[in-house]
Amino acid sequence: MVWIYTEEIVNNNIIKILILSSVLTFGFAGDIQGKITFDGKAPKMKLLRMDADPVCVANNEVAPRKEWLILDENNGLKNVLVFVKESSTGSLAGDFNPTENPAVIDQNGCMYVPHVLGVMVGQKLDILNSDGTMHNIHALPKVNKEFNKAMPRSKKRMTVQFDKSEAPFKVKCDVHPWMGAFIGVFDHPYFAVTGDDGSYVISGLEPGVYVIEAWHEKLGSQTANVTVGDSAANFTFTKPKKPKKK
Amino acid sequence: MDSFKEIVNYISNPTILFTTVVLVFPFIFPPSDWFEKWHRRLGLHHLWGTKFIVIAMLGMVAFFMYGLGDYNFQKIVLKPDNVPISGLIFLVAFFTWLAMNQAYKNDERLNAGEKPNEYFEAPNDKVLVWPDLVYVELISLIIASAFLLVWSIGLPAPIEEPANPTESPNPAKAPWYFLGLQEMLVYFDPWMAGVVIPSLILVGLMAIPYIDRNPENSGFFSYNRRRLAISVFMFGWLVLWLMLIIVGTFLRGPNWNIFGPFEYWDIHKLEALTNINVSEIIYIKWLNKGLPDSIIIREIWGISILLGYFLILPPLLAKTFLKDMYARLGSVRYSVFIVLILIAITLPIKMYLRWMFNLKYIIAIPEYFFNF
Amino acid sequence: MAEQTKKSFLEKAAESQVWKSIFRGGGVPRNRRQRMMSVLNSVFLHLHPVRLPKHAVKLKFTWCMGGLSFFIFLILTISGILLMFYYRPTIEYAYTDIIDLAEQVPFGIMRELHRWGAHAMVITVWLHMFRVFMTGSYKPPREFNWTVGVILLLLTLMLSFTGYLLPWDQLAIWAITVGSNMARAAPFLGHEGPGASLLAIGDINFITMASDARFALIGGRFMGEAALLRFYVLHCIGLPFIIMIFMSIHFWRVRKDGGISTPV
Amino acid sequence: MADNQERHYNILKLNRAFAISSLVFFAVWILVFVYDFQRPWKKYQIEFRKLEIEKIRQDLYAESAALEKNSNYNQLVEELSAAEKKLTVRQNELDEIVQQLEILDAELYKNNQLYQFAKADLDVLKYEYEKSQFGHGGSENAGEEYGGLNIHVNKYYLDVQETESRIETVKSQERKIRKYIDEAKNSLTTLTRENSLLKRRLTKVDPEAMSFANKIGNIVRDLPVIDFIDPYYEVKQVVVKGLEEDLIYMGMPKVDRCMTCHVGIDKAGFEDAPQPYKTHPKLDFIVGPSSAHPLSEFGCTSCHAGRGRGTRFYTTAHSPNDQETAHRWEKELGWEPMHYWENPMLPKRYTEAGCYKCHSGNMPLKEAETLSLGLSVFEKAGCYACHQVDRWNDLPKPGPSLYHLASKTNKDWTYKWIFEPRSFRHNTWMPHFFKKGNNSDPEDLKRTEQEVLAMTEYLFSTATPYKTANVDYAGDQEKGRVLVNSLGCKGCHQIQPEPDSEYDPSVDAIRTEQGPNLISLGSKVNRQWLLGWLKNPYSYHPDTKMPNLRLSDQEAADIAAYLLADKNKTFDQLAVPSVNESIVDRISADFLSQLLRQDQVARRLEDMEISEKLNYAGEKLIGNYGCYSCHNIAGFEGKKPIGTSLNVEGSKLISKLDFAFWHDEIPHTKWDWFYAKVDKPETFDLIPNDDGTYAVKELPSLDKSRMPHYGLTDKEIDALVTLIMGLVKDEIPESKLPEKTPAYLAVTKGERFIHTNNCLGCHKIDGEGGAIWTATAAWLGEVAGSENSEDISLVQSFSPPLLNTEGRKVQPDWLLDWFQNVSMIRPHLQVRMPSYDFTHQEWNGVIDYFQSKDGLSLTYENPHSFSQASNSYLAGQKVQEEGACINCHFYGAMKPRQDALTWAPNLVLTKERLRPDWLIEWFNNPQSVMPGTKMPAPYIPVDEPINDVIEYWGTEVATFVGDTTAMLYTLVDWMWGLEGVEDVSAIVKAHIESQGYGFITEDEDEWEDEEW
Repeated sequence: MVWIYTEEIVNNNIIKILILSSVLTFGFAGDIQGKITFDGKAPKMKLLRMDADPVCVANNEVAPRKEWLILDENNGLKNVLVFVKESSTGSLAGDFNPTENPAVIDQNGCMYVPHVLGVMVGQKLDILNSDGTMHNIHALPKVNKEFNKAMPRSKKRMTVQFDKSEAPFKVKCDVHPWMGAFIGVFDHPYFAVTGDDGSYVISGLEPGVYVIEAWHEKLGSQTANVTVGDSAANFTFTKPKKPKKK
Repeated sequence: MDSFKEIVNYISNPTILFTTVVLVFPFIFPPSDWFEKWHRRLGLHHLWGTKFIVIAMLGMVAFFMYGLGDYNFQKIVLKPDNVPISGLIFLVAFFTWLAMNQAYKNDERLNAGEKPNEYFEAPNDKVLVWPDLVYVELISLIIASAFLLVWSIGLPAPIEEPANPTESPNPAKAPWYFLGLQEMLVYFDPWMAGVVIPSLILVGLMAIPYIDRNPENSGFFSYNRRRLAISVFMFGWLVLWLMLIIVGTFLRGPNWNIFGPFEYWDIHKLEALTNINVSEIIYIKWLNKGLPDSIIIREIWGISILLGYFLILPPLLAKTFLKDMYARLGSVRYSVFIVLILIAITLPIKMYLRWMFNLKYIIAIPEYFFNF
Repeated sequence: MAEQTKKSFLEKAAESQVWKSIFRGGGVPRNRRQRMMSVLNSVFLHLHPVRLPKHAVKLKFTWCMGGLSFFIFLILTISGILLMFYYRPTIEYAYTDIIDLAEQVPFGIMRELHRWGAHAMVITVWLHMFRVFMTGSYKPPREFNWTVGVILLLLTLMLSFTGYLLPWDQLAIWAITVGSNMARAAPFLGHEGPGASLLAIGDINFITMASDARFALIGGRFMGEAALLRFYVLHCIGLPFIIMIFMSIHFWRVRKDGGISTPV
Repeated sequence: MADNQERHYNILKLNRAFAISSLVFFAVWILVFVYDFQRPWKKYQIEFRKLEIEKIRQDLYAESAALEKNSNYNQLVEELSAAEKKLTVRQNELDEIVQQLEILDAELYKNNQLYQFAKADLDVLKYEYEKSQFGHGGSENAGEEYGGLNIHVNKYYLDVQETESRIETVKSQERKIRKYIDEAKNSLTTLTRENSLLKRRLTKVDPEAMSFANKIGNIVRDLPVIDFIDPYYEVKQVVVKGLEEDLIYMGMPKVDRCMTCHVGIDKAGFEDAPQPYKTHPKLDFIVGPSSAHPLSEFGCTSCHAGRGRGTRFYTTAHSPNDQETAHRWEKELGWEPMHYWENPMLPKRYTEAGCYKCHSGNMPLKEAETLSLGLSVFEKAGCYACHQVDRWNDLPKPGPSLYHLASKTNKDWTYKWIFEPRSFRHNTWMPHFFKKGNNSDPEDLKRTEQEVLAMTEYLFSTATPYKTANVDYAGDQEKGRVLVNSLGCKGCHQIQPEPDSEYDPSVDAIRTEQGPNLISLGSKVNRQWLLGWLKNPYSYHPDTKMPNLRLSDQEAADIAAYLLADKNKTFDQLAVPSVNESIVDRISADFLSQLLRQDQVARRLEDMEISEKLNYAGEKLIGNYGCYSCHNIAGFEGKKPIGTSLNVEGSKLISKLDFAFWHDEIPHTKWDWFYAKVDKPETFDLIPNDDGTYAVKELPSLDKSRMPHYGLTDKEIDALVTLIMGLVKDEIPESKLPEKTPAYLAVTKGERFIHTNNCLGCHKIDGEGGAIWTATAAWLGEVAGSENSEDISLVQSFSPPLLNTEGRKVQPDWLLDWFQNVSMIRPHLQVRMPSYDFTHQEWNGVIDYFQSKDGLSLTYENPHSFSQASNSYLAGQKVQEEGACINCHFYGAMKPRQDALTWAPNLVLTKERLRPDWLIEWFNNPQSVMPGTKMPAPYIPVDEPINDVIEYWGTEVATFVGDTTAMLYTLVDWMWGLEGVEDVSAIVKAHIESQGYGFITEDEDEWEDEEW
């Protein structure tokens, strides 16, 4: 009898602890954060040749390089778009009103700043032209409507928005072929782009488990199941395998 | 069981089927004393006993049930318009038995010097129509109506492709009750099979009471005293009419070829067409020369045979085998009777001539559409 | 008198003038006289004599085939009239009307009843003839009625044959084509019959494809609208009219020739 | 006791028999009623009704929920109740009005009656009066009476009018009082319309939503017997006017009852319901009431075939899509094939066959992928060459000309090729005539070898020489490879050494097979021939579809060097048998004996040399196998093709298709027969055995099935069967066909021309075509690395241009000119528009197609007029300057500022080439015209404050602020004023040779490690 009784107590306690911990977990946490790193020897980014447009050359104090792989000293990978792909609890379903604040992409020194960017469906995207030259901004989405608009030097700001969520697509300038940026469109606000040190924070999430995707323009994408409030959700990218040349 | 199907398919060939039936027939329905004797010896009179009909019916049912397991059999037997013929087989078998059963019983009574079953002493033996007859009639009608309704629910009437006068189905068959006539087309030209023979059948049927006019032995089932009449009628009714209908319905397939009941109706099945005319046999085969140009000379042999058959045979018979009959009927009745019978017999004769000698026509005058 | 005062409604009705005027005698016949009167007084029942030899009421003897033939004829008449409401004898509609009977028309089962009834009638008529032959009932004095019977047999077949065309499907027209092609070979009257070429004066041939027996039968050189109409009219009016005349004679003669045949 | 003697039966027994039979009879009648009532379709309608109720309820629930959320609605409800309150206050007034109205109505009724009666009297008098005037007597004082009465009548009439106007006044008072409430109600009704619509629909089907009386009615209407009056569950049908079931002398009206069971077919919202309730796919396109093919107009069987009048699963002639479905149907639905209907329903995989009877003109048919593939395969495989089909009557032979065969290749290659083409080129369209199921036993092989030898002999002995210019440049293989990849060869040719295991046939995939797969040419062709052919294909074969690419001698030599380097060793080593005279004799004898007696044949053969025999047999065999149907062969000019005409093959009666011994193996349907015939044409020469093997029928060689093997995939065969099933003779009334306008005819004709000549191998029109893009990507990979080859927008810009809106875009005169004299337009392109030898008429057809497609029919247009002094021109100058068109476009000889990668057409060409209207459309949104184009929409300051514009853009531009079109026209004016060199090809060539394209490449060494 005694033996049985003890076991019951133990069981009850385990349940209590479980309930308590889950309440703690689900009640208070709201962020997913982490850091993206690159593993392996990084290539050196090549210098860009902008001779074709003197304005571009003039607008850059330092000779610009390609920027598809930017690492800090700790191998933190910049410009990775991290976003919630789906939710196991289903709490992502619902209408999110687009953020009032517009997203911004600037054409500065004949480069796009930022290089990778996430926006919400219906959110305004301001396209700035800080160069005194003619750019055209050519978005190549597959789901949304393609557009390609000229921005002469006089035109400093232009605003667009996207109607449907879409995986990251390229934006380029046909006049300056080296210019390229990537935009992902989401129907929710849970996305972030890694900063210089490769870290990101997605905040405001309801408690639960989510599928997180980290997308890089060349290194591909990775997904992970992440519980809100867990320790950091980190991803590591490596050099992509290339098919051998025929 | 496949071998059983093969055997059935094999004996379904009219040469075998018909020969067997023709040979067995007189022993079952003996027209004369001699046959009667063998009929008894072979125990064939047991055919009309109660046991036999039970066995026969069960056997036939078993055969149909077994057959329905076979795709080809099923396909032809369950064709909606063929269902009545399956019914007909059972009905005719049963009613033939019923008639013969009563006939034999009466024959026994007559032989024992008693009156037939149907005999009654008028007027004491009469019964009132109300209710005995009308009631029975009413019940029969109700049962018949119920039967027809059940049949109608169970079997949808056929409706095939819309009529297309340019595309004949293969085989194209007449309504089932005329399939005996269509079967005759194999052996006769249309004018015979389609016009002359049916007319003669009608004439022959109508002539029956004027030839067999002895009012004795009527009003009751009997066999012995009317055995020739019944034997001849049965041959016409069962063999030349119903059997040909059954053959035409169930056994005739594409290109009017014979197919066993378990055989696939292969449109490619071939039968060698090697039929020749009497004139060809005589002039080409025997005399080794070409056909004469003159139609009369060419067909003189066939015409002679036919004239011999119809003009010489009757008097000969009247003098010999049918002496009694001639005496009984008188010359006019005898002539009518014998001509009808002879024409009826031309059918089996032509069948055998075809099967044995590939004979096409005895007289062949296609120039005037006169082929016989 | 005193004991029976209360009468049921039905009994009262049976005593009313209206009832009595319609059903002479009235009530269920309970004695010999009433039984005789009920047969004598009924237009339908008086086809029969009042009394019959015993074997005539036995199914074993008559097989009831003659009666059934007549009864099926009645069923066919009724179901046929119902079918006539739906069926149009034109090559445009004949076939589709038949499909509609099967697919959509309420009590389209009338068509099944009509078709199977027709087949059944052919069989019952044959068996009737068979029975009559087997009992020797064709013999004098009934020889003429046997002849009438043969005509009735022929008419039955013709009714069935003409009806066979009406669905206007492949089964129908080819069965009728096969059947009516025989007419082409009728001696003298068919253009492919023996002797037809003799019916000519000079170069003028009287029996041609467009003037022979087959042409008369199907109203044209090919199976078409005319054939359908001719067969329809024959099937619905011509032949029923004729067969009814012969049936009347047949029934009349049964009585007049001494009723059902009996052993002497 | 006399009674008893006069009776036979025991009456009790009879009673019992009667009772039993009556009961049976009664039961049978019940059965008849049940049978008649329980129609098989009824259960589907009952089931669907449940689904429908469920759906409407859900919709209604959602709609009500939405309504409750709608603030507007709530406000209106409040307003309404306020208005109602107001009304109660004035209730007394209203009551009074109602009372007045009642009195007035009574008065009106009375007055009106008086008036009508008086008028009737008047009419009588009028007649009397007129008659008296005529002089036939009549009442003397009729005139007077008439006059008197007339006054009377008029008075009554006025009374009526007066009452009416009084009623009107009262009513308007009432309206005034009720005004608020009516207004509120009206706006509420508009808002709740959807809701009440749903409610009304629900009350019609859902017993729970019905009034009590309707509930009873709902039950009673479907009771047995009563249900013939107005049942809910009933046979539903569409009588398709104008379309008929095909009968021989008469069509019968088409009636489709399919929707009796497929109840939801035209109702949106049942897309996921199980069959038979499912909504038809693409309701906006087919079946939907506002679609191009509404159910009420076209029914079901006009496309799907089947027995539309049927109301049972079996009698409607459903056809299963596969064996598995067939078995399931047999088990669940008692299905069996319906043999008594010539056109049973097309199984799902062949459904598109139904499109062809009306849309035979198009190519490809939109929304009919399988059928389009069928058309494509039919044309590509050259089926039309042996099997005449009207659509392809004018096409040249599908195979190459063999008139000058000896100059092209050698006898050995030819022998081996004819004997087994796929041993040389794995995916060739040249079919296999030999080594088939019916000619593969050792004796047959021996004979067919000799047959091929004989045919080869004939081809070479009749071949005439082909004169080529004697060029002999040394070619560079590598350069040749780049040329083949970049010039556009791959729009029509593949170079695919190994079969592609994942090959998925499609119209687009077949476009790259327009010409042969260019492998192992070193084993096949003669170098001189190849050079001549490359330089000018028409000189070898005037009917060839291969165009002239205007190659220089050096280019031709490079390409030849590249192509000839590839050899097929295995094929080269195959042995060629020697001539066997006795077999050749036998072959010749087979043909000779068709004309001659046996002894004559023997004598003829004795007189012939072996070469004569070979030639004789060869010629006869070519005729026998029908080689000449596909190839030009000397001696066979003008011969009729050997195959059956397929014009109405789909309408062929199934009884005309011979299933031979395959009645158990091949289901008895037309499509299964066609499938077997196409898949394995000699099938019906074979006899199947139970173990899956087969024997061959006893057939003389010349009686064997000659139709060859094409090695088609299942998908291709299904596509061909779809097409064949679509080749029907149905007569479709004009009203049901697409309207045959000149534009429609031009478009369909053009579509076919464009397909036949494979324009879409290179170009893309409205998203269709562009098969060459993969080759462009390969070339980009070659010259600029894989990074660039993966960039689809770059691939697009280096591929032949999109031809969307070509009709609106270009000036027809210019286009015709340019077609005949191709010159450079897009300076960055390597790919070349070839020169075709089409006639004027053919080119005009193409132009007509472009224009008709774009809704134009112009042949001549006024030239665009402008003045260089105008504001517009000057403004245009400013806009182009700001827009920096020079970044990418040539201005005559002035090179673009950016690298060649970004280059775009010379703007000097524009005024002759493009249409101003189109330019405006283009400037407005280039991407909607040509998706993916690198041309940006030029920026124009049309919406900016005028002062800013004056300040920054100048006064000329400012004039056009607010008018987009006018502003864009300034650019047109400017371009029309632009003068300069038209042909910049030399500049381009020099630039690219010296500076390249300026691709942004990702060099491998950026990674700095070479490990992988």
